[in-house]
Amino acid sequence: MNKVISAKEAVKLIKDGCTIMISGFAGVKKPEVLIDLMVKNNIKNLTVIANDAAIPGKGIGRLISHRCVKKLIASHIGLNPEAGRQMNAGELEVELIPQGTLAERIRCAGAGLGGFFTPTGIGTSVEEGKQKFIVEGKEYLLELPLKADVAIIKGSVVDTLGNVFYKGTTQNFSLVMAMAADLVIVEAEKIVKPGELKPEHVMTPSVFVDYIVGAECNGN
Amino acid sequence: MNKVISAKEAVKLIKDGCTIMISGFAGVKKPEVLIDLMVKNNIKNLTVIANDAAIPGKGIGRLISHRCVKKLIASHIGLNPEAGRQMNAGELEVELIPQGTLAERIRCAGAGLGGFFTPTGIGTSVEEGKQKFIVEGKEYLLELPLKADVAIIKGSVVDTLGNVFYKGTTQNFSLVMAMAADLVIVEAEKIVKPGELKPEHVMTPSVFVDYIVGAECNGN
Amino acid sequence: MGIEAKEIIARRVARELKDGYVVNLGIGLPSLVANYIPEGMSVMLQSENGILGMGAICEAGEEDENVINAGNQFVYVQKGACFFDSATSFAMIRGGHIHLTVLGALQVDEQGNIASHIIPGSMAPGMGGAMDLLAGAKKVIVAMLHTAKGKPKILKRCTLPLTAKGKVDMIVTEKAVISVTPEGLVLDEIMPGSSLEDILQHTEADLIIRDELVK
Amino acid sequence: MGIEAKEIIARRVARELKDGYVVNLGIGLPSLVANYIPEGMSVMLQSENGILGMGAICEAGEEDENVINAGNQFVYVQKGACFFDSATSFAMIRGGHIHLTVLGALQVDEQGNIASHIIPGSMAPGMGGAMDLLAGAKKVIVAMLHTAKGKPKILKRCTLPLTAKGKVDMIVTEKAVISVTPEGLVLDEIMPGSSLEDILQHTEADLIIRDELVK
Repeated sequence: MNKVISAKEAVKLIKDGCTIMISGFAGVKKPEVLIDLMVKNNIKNLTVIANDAAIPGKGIGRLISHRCVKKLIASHIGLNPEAGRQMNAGELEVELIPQGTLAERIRCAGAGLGGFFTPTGIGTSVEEGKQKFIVEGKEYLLELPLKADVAIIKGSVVDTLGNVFYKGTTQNFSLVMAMAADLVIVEAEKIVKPGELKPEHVMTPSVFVDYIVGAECNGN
Repeated sequence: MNKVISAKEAVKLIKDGCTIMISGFAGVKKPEVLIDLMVKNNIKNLTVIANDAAIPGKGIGRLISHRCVKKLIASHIGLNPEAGRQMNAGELEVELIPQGTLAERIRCAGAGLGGFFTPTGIGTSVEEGKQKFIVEGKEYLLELPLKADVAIIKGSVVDTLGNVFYKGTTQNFSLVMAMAADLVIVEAEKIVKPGELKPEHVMTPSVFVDYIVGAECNGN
Repeated sequence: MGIEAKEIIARRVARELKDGYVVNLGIGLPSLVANYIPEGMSVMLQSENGILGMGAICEAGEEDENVINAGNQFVYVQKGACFFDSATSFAMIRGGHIHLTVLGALQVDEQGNIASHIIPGSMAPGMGGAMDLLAGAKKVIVAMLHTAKGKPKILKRCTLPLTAKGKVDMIVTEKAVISVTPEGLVLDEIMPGSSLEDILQHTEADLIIRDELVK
Repeated sequence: MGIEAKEIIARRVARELKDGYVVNLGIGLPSLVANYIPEGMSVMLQSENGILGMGAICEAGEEDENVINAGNQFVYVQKGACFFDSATSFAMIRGGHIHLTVLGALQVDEQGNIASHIIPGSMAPGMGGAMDLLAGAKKVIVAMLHTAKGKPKILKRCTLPLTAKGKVDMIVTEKAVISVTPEGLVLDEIMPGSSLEDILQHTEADLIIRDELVK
């Protein structure tokens, strides 16, 4: 079971108009090789689910600048003025979701749950269109699962079965996104053989990963 | 911030009649030093939340044999005939919950959520007394958070700040229980200085842990 | 004879495995399926206490006291295995990431209902992870003896409390291989040593019999 | 002057820290509080992108490209730090495991309401983690300049869309320290360089003034 394929093969699996989750947080490492090829292939009409709009010229920021994105579902776009400009000009639809709710909605989909009650957003516009429930005297909003066709994720060390280890803060949304997408592609900084990652050090179990591309295979 | 105390001091914090979560799965390592002292101190009327009733003479099994437990909330008691006997004799109240629902209800409490929708138990007696919801045509049960006064957890390597690393399958319910209890005591096989555990290898962040006891400090 | 029957069942279930499958095997008979994974096929076993890539039961003296399976046996792990906590394990199970689960049963019925966790008044060990596995696994195979003390276990309608409603896809016994379909139970195969008559005699449920099985 | 005011605010907020606290500091002014943690006090900084035990901003040339804070700055981590994923991070935040969060604001009002994430028509960067921090942290301090372009930011009622309802416990500005109580806003301290008159002039909200502040 070797899940390693070329970045070119992998990017062909990402279709125009699909809903795609992209791991990463602000300017931290993202699957840049895959994003690079998506831009080159001129992929269109994506619905992107990500923590934020990144920074211009990096990660999701490039997809936005290249007009690959029709809709962005994120918690924050403040570090990317181009995203704000497109949003204000009506060129990019943006749905803003509290960060914890975003992470939990994605996990919810990946974990086979149908929804959850969160206190986040009570008394704010986040309430709009949502059911409220009271549990033990406290108000909660019902939030629903959020899934995707594809997830692309950046891994620091990945074995050929798909087990992933993340360095530092590069983990962020990776586990929940890998759980919640039909097709999951990990872009690996380093690919190793099964057994080289200790079973206790694996952060995303291989079952959640479909394909692996090497970060250095750019253009292969 | 050194959270290490003696097992004797720690066990004094566990009061008669409290609700206590105990990590572990069947016969795998449990916080035996703490359980030993609880038995010696003749703690009574506990409500124990755990995956299972363990095996006779080990972990929770000892608490049950010594009549420390009034009520057990668990997914399985099949490996402990004494638990079954006490249940059938009306001496021990047992509430059985599907294992995934048990883990998720505990996480739910620890994560500040008010409940979640699960498909587990639909069409069975688990439905009784619960609200049903339909999301995208699929039926779910509303399950509510489950918290405790105390959690006692077994850790393989623990730093003095309370970061925990678990070997093998000893992790099981530890993270969610550490999140969901007011007071969390970790029994460490090995205690190390801060910095000896790599930040990427920590499985239960120190914020969830209040006190640490050394497994070899038995009787200190 | 009992043991032989269980081996026959486990061998037949193993033929349902496919390359790349992630599989959770229940305690008892289902766990025997691990012994018959076809050579060269990549199948990963998941154990709900937190292992993906579980190996065989340990030889005496080789136990790692930190590594057990959900049945409280010391096990090896394969190269490329990983460990995780219970919440993640059941996210995996309930979230549809397990291709196949093989479970035992007390009763199965025409609607794919299964009763496996309680006999009121005599046995109530708890459902453990079974209800989550039944709710979440992509495919459910029940592996069990065809009868219990001579009485049919494949019924028109389960009489014991259900462990899941309509979740069974396939039943493998020492006598028969049966599919659960919207039309009812379909007899797909007669196991060696059994016969159509034998099966019909020991099955309470109505069976739709494939043409090729009726000569 | 602006910078000086911010430092004064950060210093005053730092006096609210306690040994053993786990604290999340918002981007901008609140992040300056990290510079004034009292010597010898054990305070752990949480960053919602997945760090507990965050250290200072990196010196040029010392950056680890894998380690940023929630404001996209390269940071050190302390001994005994740990990393985790976003779901765990917000379980920590929403679950009441953070003792204190310090956040900036556009407006705060008499009921402890806060508006900090949107000015309709001109600025909508998104709420990021602020709504979860407000919902879950045990204590919320708003650290901000007392006015914006001379206009009061502490109002009878927020006019901008709320980021949370009734969640603010304390407000620290360069002019005043104010507690939010069920009776309304209580002026606890007049900051050096300000006066009761100055505060009342620049505050729209009604203030309950502690006896000791009225000579």
